[in-house]
Amino acid sequence: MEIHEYQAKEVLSRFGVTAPPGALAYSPEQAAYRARELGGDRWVVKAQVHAGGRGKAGGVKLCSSDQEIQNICENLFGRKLVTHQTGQGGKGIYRVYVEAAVEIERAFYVGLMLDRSSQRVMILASPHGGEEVEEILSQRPGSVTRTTIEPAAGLRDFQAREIAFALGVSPAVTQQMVRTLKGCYRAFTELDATMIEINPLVTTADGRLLALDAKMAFDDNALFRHPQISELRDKSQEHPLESRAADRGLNYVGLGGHIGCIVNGAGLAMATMDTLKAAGGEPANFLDIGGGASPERVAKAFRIVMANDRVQAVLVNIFAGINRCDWVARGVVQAMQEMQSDIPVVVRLAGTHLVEGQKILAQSGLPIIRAATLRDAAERSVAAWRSDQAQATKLWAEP
Amino acid sequence: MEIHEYQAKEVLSRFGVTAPPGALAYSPEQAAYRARELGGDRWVVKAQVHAGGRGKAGGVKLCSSDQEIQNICENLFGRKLVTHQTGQGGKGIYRVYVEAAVEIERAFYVGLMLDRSSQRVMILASPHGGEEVEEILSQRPGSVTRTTIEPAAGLRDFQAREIAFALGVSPAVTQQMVRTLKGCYRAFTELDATMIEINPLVTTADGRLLALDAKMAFDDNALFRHPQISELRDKSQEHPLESRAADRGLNYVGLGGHIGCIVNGAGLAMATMDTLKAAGGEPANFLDIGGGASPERVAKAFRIVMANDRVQAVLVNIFAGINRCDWVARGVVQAMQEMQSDIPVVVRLAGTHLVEGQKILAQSGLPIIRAATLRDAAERSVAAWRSDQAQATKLWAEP
Amino acid sequence: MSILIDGQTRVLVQGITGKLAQFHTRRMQLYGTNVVGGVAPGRGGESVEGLPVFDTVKAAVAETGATASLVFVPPPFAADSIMEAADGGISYCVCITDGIPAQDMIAVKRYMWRYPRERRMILTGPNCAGTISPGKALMGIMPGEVYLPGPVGIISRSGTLSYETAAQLKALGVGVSTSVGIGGDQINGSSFRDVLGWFEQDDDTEVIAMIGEIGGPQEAEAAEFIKGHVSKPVIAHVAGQTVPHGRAFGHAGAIAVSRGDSAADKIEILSEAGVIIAESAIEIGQTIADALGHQP
Amino acid sequence: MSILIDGQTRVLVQGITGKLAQFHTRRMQLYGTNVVGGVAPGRGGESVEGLPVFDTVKAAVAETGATASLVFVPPPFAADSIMEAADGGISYCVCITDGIPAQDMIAVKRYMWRYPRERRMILTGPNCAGTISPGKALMGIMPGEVYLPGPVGIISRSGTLSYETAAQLKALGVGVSTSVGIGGDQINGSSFRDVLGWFEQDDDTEVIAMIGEIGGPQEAEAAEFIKGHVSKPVIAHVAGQTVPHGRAFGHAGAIAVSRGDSAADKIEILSEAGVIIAESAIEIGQTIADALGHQP
Repeated sequence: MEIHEYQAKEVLSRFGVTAPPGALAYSPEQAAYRARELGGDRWVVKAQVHAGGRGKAGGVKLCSSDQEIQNICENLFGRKLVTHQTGQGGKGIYRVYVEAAVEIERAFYVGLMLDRSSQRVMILASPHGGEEVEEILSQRPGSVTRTTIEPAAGLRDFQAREIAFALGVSPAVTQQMVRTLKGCYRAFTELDATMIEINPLVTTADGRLLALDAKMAFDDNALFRHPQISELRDKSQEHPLESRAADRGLNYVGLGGHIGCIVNGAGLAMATMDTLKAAGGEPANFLDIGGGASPERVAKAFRIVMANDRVQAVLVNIFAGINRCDWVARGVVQAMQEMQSDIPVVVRLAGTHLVEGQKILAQSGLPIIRAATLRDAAERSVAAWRSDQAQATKLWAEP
Repeated sequence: MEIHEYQAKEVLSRFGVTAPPGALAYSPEQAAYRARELGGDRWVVKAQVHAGGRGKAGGVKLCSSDQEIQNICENLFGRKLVTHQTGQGGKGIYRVYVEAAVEIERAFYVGLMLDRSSQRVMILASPHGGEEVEEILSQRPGSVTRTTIEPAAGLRDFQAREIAFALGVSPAVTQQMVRTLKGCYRAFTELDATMIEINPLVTTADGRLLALDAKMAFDDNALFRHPQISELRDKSQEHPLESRAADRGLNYVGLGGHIGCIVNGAGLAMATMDTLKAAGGEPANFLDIGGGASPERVAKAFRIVMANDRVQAVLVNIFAGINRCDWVARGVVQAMQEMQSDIPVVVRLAGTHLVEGQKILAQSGLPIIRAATLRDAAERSVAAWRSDQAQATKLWAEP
Repeated sequence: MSILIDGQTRVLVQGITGKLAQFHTRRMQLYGTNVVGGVAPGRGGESVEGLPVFDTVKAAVAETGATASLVFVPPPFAADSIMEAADGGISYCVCITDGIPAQDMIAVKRYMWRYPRERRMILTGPNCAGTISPGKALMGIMPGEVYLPGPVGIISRSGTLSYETAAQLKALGVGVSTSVGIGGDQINGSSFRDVLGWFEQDDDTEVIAMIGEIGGPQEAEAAEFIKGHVSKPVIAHVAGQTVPHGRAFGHAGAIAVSRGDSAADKIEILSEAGVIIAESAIEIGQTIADALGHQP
Repeated sequence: MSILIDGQTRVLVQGITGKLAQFHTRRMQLYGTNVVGGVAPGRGGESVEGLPVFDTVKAAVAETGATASLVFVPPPFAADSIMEAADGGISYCVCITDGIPAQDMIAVKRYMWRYPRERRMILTGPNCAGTISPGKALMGIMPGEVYLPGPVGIISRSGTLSYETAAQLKALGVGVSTSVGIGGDQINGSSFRDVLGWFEQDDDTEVIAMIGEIGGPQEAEAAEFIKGHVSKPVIAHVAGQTVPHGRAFGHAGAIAVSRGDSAADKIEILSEAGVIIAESAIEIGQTIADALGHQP
C-alpha cells in the first residue's frame, strides 16, 4: 500500500525526520489560505498523487503569492496527472500540499528497501538527489552507497555516519543525518514498510537537513497490525477494478489487450499471459484468484474481468492444487448464468477434483469452450477472440 | 539499581503485566485510608524494602480491617526489616504498599535474567511460586523450564506458550501468560533490566493471571538512557557509605573486618582481601577506585574508607596500568594530611609511574608504611593492625 | 532416492485443525504420506483425521518421532510456527502459508541461525505448494495425480506452474524424482541455489528443471552456482516475459525493478551459465524430455 | 611467535582524541607497538601523537592497512565502535572501555555473527587491560615494564591481577608469551575457552595461566574444554575466595549466585580437569614457575 507525500512526511516526523513546514489543501482557496497561514513569501505547491515524476509532469510548482497558488491550483485540482509511473490514464489530483520553499544547498537521494539477496533492509544513498533512483543506478552507479542492516543490531550509528561521510556533509549535518537515517530505519521496521524514499533530502543554507519529498509503501501482509496505516489508504489513487478486486481478495492488474484472464497462481498467470501473447493474443488483465477460492470468489473474479469493456473473450486457466476444479467450475457457471453475456469463454481445468469440475461444466448447458492443456487453452482463446468458431471449438480428447 | 515492588509493578503494567489494585502509603494513617479507597474487605500490607524474603521476616501482612492495617503499619514504619538478603543491619521501612487480597488458585515463579553461557536473556519458570528461586533451583530443579531468547526475533509466542503448557495452565490463562511473558521481555530489553522476577505469578479463582510480587533490577551502565528509571532510585535502601562511594564513581562494599582496603581493579581487590585473610586479617571493605583515578578520587576513597569507625588499619594496594602511581600517592598524601588520623597506613605501589609515586610518598614526611609486593603488603597490614610496629615496618629492598 | 522427503518421512501438520489443513492432510494420507500427527496450541489431546493433536511441536516430536513439518497456520502466526518447528527438533519444514509479513520472515531467517549448521532446520516456502517425491510422499497441496515417478528434479517459485510442468512431463511419459516449491515471496527459506545443490547430490535425479519468474536475484545467483557446482543438465523457464516493467503481479517477489530482474535478463544470465532455456511455458515438458534424451 | 599480536601488527586506536587514549597511545608507541592511526568521527584529517586520524574505520583501514584495533570510546558509543571495527575489516579488536550496557554487548555478539567464521573479527574485552606480547607489542593499558618475554601464556578476567601475575613471574625471571585480558563484564568477546585454544596452538607458549574469579560459567566451561583440547599444563587462580555469597564486587561478572559460581566450586571443577591450582594470589608466579620446571 502506498501513501501520499504529506502522509509519509507526517509518519516520518514521528520518527525524528524533519521536513519544511507545510499544510494540506482540498481546494484552490484552501491552498491559498494555507500559504498565508504558513507565512513566508515562497511556497511549493505539490499535487498529492501516488506516483513519482510529479515535478516533470507539472505537478509541483514554486509560487510567490497566494494569488499565484490559487491560479495554479485551479489548474491542478480534478485533473489527472500523467507521469512516467502512472500509465496513460494518470492519477487524479484531489489534494495538494503547500510547503514553505527552502534555500537548497545540496540535495541527496536516500532510499530504504528490502534487499532480497542479503534478506535484510538496505539503505541506498547518493549525492545526486532529485534524480529518479533508476536513473541514478544506471547513470551513476558509482555514486551509490549501499548499507545492509543487521536485524539483531538495527541501523548502527557508525553505518549512518559512513553514509554521511560518503555524501560529504559537514560534522553538524552528520548528526542530523544519523538521526534521520535511524528514524527512517525505525519507521521501516516498526511499521512494516517495504519502501521509504526521501528524494531529495536536502541541506539548507542555514545548516538544516530536510526531507523535501518522501514516499512510503507498506507491506500489505502486515497491515493487520497497523490499523493507523491502513487508514491512510486513498482509493482515489487506485485503479477502480484493481481496488475492487483487492477488496475481494483477488489480485487484479489491468492491461491493454482484449482477452480477459482468470488464473490461479501468479506464476501460472504470468505463463498464461506469455502463452496467449505467443499465440497472437493480448491479455486484458492479470488476475490471480489465489488459493482455496470458493465458487463465490470465482464468480466475483469473473464479474471483475467482464467489467472491463475491452474484454472480447475470457480464458479461465486453473491448475488446482489447494483450489478445487469443481468449485471453480461452479463459480464460472454461476457467473455466466447471471451475466448472460455472449463473449466467448474458454475454460481449462486441471488438478484437484478435475472430473467433478468437467462434469459441472458439461452439464451446465452453457456454451463454454473447454480446453485440455495450456497450449490448447491459449490457442482456443485467441481463436475465440478472433471469432474463429471452428478453431476455438475443434475437438479434443477428454483427459 | 534495584527498585521497589510497587515501582516494578507500575513499570511492568505499562508492558501489559497486570497486578491486583494497590496503592502506596507513607504513614499508617495513609495506609488505612488507601485501603478504604481501594475498597474490598481484605488487603495485603507490604513493607517496601529492597530485599527478598519479606514475608518470612514479617514485612507482609494480610489484614481485614483498616484498623488492623493501621496497627500493623504502626509496627512497620521506621523499623528495619531483616531478611536473609539484607544482612544483619536490615533495611528501613519508609513506604508500605496496600493491595487488594486475591483468591489464589495456583502460584508460579517467573524470572528473567541474563544467561551468561548463551549470552542471551533467559526466562526461568516453575510451578512452585512463592519459594525463593535458589530454593527452587536446588530443591526442585526438574520443575524449572529454561527458555533462551534470540535477540533478533524476541520472545516468540510459541516459547511463551511452551512455558504456559509446562506450567499446566488452562487455554484461557495461556493467552494471558503469553501477554505477561512478552511484556516482561519487552520491559527487560527496552529498559535494560538485569533481572525481573514475578514471584508469585498467580491464577485466581476467577481466571485472572496476576503478579502478586515483582522485582526489577537495572543495568547501571545503561541508566544514562533511562532517566525515568534513574528517578526511581531510593537511597534510603542503600548502605550510606556504598551510596556515597557510588556517587563518586567508586565501588565500595562494607564488610565486617578492621583493615580498610583501597585497591584498583575488582580482581586485585578480591585477591587483596583473600591475601589479607590468609595472613590473619579481616578486610573492613571492598573498594575499587577504578581506572584513571585522579588524586582527588583517591583522596575521596580514603575518606570513605576511614569513615567506617571499625577501621584500625588501611591498606592501599595499587598496580597501576591505566592508573598512575604518582596520582595515587598524591591522593593518599593529601587525604592523610587533611585527616590527621593515627591509624596506620600501608601503601603498596606497582606499575605505571611507580618511581614518581614512591618519591611522593617518601618526601611527604608522613608515617606511611611502604610495601613492595602483595605478600609484603598483606603481612605489614596485619602487623600494623595488630600494632606490631617492628613487623609492619621491617626493612625491605626498594624495587 | 529422492530429496527432502520419502515414504518413511514422519510428517507433522502445524495448524491441523484448520479446514484447508484437514482437507490436505486427508489428501496427503491418501497419497501415502506418513503423516503422524498435528499441532494446534490449546487443542492438545484432540484428534483430526485419526491423528493425534499436540499443543506444541516439542510434545509432538517427542510422541511421534516426526522429523518434518508442514505449516498451515494463518499468516499472522505462521512465522512463529516456523520458529517453533526449528526449535522443536524438526529437520525439514514446508510452509504453505501465503501472506506472511516480510519482517516476520527476516526474523525467521535470523532466528534459524541460532542453530549450528549441522542441526539447522531446512525450510522451503513460505507461499509454496510444498514438496512431492512422486510415489513416495506428498507434503503440500499439489495434485499428486499429475506426477509420475522419474528422473527429473523440479524447483519452482510458482506452485501452479510446477503442476503444469509435471503434467506436461506426464503427458510425455516422463517422471519426477522430487518437486520442490520454494515459494513466491521475497524472502524464502531455501533458494534455487540450495535445492540445486541437493539435486546434484541425489542419485535418482538426472536433470533439474528450474521454474523461475521475473523479479529478484535468485535466478542469477542460481546461474552463478550452476557454473561451479552443478554437473547435471539444468533446464529453466522464466515466467513473466510479457509483464510490463515495474509492476507487481501477484507474487510479492514477482516485480521487475532493477537490471537482471526481467525475464529477458534472467534468460540471458542462465543461458550464459549453460542452462537450457524453455522459452515458452508450453514447451517446458518437451525441453526437459529432450535434455533427458541427450544425457550421456 | 605469540598470539593475536606481534611487532608487525598494524594497530588503530578508536577514540584516539580522548585524553586517556592519547596517553596510552603514546605509551604503546614507546613500547614499540606499530600504531598506524586513529579513528574519531568528525575529526578526520587531524593528527594525534604524529598519527593520522580518520572519520571511519573503513577509511583508516584503507589508508593504513591496519588489522587490529583498540577501542577507547566512551561506554554509550563503544558497542557501535566495536561493530564498526568488525564491519571495517579489522581482524582483532581489543575493547578497553568499562561500563558498556549488557544489552549493547548482546547486540555486538549477534552483529558479529553476520560475518562468516573465517573473516569474523576476534574481540577481547570489553572492560579489560588489553593484550601484550612482551618485547613485541602492547595493545592496551598494562604497564609494559612488568612483563618479561617468555613461555607463559596468561589469560585473565582481571587487569590488575594479571599485572600482579606478570610481576611475580618477572621477580622469578620467568617471562610471558602473550597476556590476554578477557575482561570483567558479563558478556565478553572471547572466553577462557577461546584463548586456551589459541595458546594450545602457539609454539612459544609452554604453560598457560588462567586468572579467574567468582561468578559466571567461564571457568567451568574452560575446564570442560581443557579435558579434551589442551595438552599444555594449565595453572589457575580464582580470586574472591573470601567474598560473601550473592554480593557483586566491582566486576559486573564477579557475583556468586548459583552453584558453580563460588571460588571453591570453581577450584574443584578446575582441579578435576587436571588444572594446577594456585590457591593464594601471592603464589601464582611460583606455581607457574614450578609447572614450567616440571615440563617434560
